[in-house]
Amino acid sequence: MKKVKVYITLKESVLDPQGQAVMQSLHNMNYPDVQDVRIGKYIELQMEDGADIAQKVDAICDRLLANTVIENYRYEIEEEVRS
Amino acid sequence: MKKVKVYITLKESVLDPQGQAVMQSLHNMNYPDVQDVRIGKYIELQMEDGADIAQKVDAICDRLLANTVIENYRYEIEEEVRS
Amino acid sequence: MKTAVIVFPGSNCDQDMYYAIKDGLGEDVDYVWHAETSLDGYDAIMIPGGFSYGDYLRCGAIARFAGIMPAVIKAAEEGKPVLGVCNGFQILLEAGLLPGALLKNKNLKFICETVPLKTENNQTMFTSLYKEGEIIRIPIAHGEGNYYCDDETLAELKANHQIVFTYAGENPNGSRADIAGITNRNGNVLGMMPHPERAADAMLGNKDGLRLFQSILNHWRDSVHANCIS
Amino acid sequence: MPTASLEPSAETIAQEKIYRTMGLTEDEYAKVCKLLGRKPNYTETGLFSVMWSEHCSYKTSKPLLKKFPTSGGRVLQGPGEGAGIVDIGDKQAVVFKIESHNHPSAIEPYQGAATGVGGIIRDVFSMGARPVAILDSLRFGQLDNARVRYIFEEVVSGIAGYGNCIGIPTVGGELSFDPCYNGNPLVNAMCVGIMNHADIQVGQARGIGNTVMYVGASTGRDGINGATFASEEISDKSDEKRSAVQVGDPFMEKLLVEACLELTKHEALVGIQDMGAAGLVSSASEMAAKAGVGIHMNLDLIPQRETAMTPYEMMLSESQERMLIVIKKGSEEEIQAIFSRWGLHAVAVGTVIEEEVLRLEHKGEIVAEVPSDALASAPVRHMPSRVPETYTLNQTAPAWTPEIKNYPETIKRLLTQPSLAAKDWVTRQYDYMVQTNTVVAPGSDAAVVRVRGTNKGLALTTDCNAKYLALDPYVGGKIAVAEAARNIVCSGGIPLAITDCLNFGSPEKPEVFWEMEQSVSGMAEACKELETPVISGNVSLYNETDQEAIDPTPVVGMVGLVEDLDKVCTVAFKNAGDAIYLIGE
Ligand SMILES: Nc1ncnc2c1ncn2[C@@H]1O[C@H](COP(=O)(O)OP(=O)(O)O)[C@@H](O)[C@H]1O
Repeated sequence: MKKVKVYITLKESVLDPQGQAVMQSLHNMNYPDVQDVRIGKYIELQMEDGADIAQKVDAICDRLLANTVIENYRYEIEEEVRS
Repeated sequence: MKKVKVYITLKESVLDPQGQAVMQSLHNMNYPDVQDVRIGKYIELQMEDGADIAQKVDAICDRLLANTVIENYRYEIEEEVRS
Repeated sequence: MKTAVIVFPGSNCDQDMYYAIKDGLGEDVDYVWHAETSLDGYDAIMIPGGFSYGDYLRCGAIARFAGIMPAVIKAAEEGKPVLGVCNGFQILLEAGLLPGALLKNKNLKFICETVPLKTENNQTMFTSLYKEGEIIRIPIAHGEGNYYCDDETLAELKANHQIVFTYAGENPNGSRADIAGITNRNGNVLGMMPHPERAADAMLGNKDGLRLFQSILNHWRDSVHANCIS
Repeated sequence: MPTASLEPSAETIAQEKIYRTMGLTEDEYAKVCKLLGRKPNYTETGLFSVMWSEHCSYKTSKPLLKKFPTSGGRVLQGPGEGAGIVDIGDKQAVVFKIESHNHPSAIEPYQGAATGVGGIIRDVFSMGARPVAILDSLRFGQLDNARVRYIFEEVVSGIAGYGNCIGIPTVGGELSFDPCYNGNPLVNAMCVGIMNHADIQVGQARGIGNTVMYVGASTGRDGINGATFASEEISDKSDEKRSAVQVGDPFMEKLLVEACLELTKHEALVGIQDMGAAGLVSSASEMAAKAGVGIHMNLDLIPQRETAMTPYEMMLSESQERMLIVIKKGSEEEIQAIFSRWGLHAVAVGTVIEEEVLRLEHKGEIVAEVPSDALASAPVRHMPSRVPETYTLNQTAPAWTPEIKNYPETIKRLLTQPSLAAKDWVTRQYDYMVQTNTVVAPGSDAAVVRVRGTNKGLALTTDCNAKYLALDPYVGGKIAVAEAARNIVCSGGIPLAITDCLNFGSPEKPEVFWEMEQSVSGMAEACKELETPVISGNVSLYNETDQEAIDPTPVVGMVGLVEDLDKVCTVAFKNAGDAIYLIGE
């Protein structure tokens, strides 16, 4: 079993209204040192292992998890540690 | 300048309807090897450096970024590489 | 004219669309379940609003993989009118039938209100009964209606007159170039955030949206007529 | 027995008085022992403690609720089922109920409010009705407090998030602000549905041998707080990593609505009930008790979201979007087919039995067995009441007339009060138009929704001015009902009936209990006078911050019938030159 960590971020050219709102709140809360905020998604998948896992994850991200018109993704595949 | 990467995840045992819907859809799309999906947030902050930066990030996460009633967070502070 | 209203799990404006066509327009209409695979026999395809699959992950992202979608794409390629409203617009974008994407409203809140729209292009099968530049009032109800596309796409949309409706008052959601609705290049696929089906009944005090459906009907009648003659 | 062994034995529960930490008093525990003829084990103690809680049993408010008129010419179903039902002619009926989610909203405002909406919707469609409208009644503290602002914003988003997604218009409600709600917001939600008389369902488990099925979301440890003596797997993890907050899934509920409405047309359906506050215990025991039968349930078959759940946890879980149904034996596959079309599972988990007991089986053993009606017969508590000093003082205080020097200035100042100001900031977030039946949108006296296919409509309102009740709960109670009736009448409707949500402080305080008595008496009198019986309702007690009770806030939800939609009225002045009349005193 593998744990796949997928990070989805908005492309740089795309405005991030949520990030802007968070930054504004942080300034109001007296954290002027925060100069930029970008909000994305963090998705964890538990997947059965296999030779073609990376290929599968790529396809899953391209087809479903990210909208590549506005988003980029990257991922890490880790050995699952059962707790 | 530092880049702070914040990962926000739902606490264990909190229902994740989004993750469930995505998993169902991956099964329908013929990815039966995906056994669990949990959806969280990934937030990038650009912050001015300072001695107390970790403390500030903790406070920002606790007060604004995470809803600690149902979410956990962790973060990494990295040197910002200007591109 | 026979119309299909596609029903996805989580669609919730499917009935509104159905009644706008059945009662407002007085035409034949069926609900078509997302798992069906054919739309043969239908003259117009409606993808209604709502929260398909809860709008989880991204609006419209999961619906795009439904069994019916290849048939929707086929209908679009055949030149049949395909209308996506609100969530339906989001699905058409995710499916690649229309360019661009929708982001969260700039105020990050859901907005439900009736807004003025400007008819930018009345030379389409959806808008022929509106006047060029006419201001109509149509309800919006969405949390992610902030239309985004890159500069190149915007230039193309403009050059091809694909921008059909724009917000005429204050831009409610931050959409690029005040865009409220666009068509594909061929002009037979329209995606729009505002809900014309909510403005098609005198009892509710607004019939501005009905002419959109009437335009589709007129277009269909003309094309049937043309086919008969040829 | 890896899990159950960690639970205290029946003997230990008795000796160490563990039942007290679980919420049973000495008297109540003694009564449980008497009903069972033995000491209850851990699971059984849990079943009683939750079913005999104020929330499920109304043990302190029951004597008061008897004062309400509950029947009348048009009432088809009074209090007691998921929601009340009133005839609206043409073999159709309106179904409605209001419910509070105050305490969950104080802890996690978005999910608390969202799951409150989800719960009240289930109460309505479990009767066989299609939900057509949601209303809310909201009270918050002062907006200059950051926590209050956060709670306010999140509660509104939570209601919007759930109602908009499921596609039921939120057409009205009320909103006010007062320091007495600073630590204890009130979040009441009302749902209204329309149905045909022929489709009326009841939550009963009739027919020995019939099958009990579980439908909807799987069961997690939602709402199970504190030590549950669960398996070690859980106990060795720090609390910080876990949360028992219930999260709503409006998408799941949308599917449930559609599937259950299809089900209510099926002749194999015997009974249906939502798994409300006490989840499986309350639905199973109530369905059995009402039909005078028993239920044997195999807990191994309950769909579970988490591993190693104990019987106690499964029975008490507050996971959302679940229903329990009873169907004719042999029709399981047909029923499963209805649900699977909507992507849902229907799982046979038990059988209706003759013996009047709720019998729970887990891993081959009977882990609990209690008489079906025992859980529903909490001992009634008669609380002492005392007239508050402030009331007596108020009664003798000289009448006071405000002196206004500058009218425009005073009006402007009044209009900037959040409680009086326009509520668009809130209503704009609610989809009040979906279903395209909203004839009168938020912003008028009552909302009006059309009954599709007729020229009739329903006028809907929620009202309560707690300030009047704080001064005189009896008169204030009458005013709340009368205000609702005026809102209905001004919109063109005939008042039909009400639902009520009694929000009060701790009934253990004699002064608070007195307020409850007085309010209910006043409301009951107004209901009799206006011929608007009470057909459903909800009680929320212990609404306090730092021991300080909220103002008495018994919210009235009223439904009226508009017989001719062409005669609907709205508040706005229509034409210049029209005459203005003042009617009444
Ligand atoms: N929390 C709310 N949710 C939905 N509608 C609301 C809410 N609060 C107020 N409204 C709507 O706003 C309108 C005015 O409300 P309010 O100022 O309380 O007037 P009223 O004195 O008639 O109760 C009503 O139509 C009401 O339905």
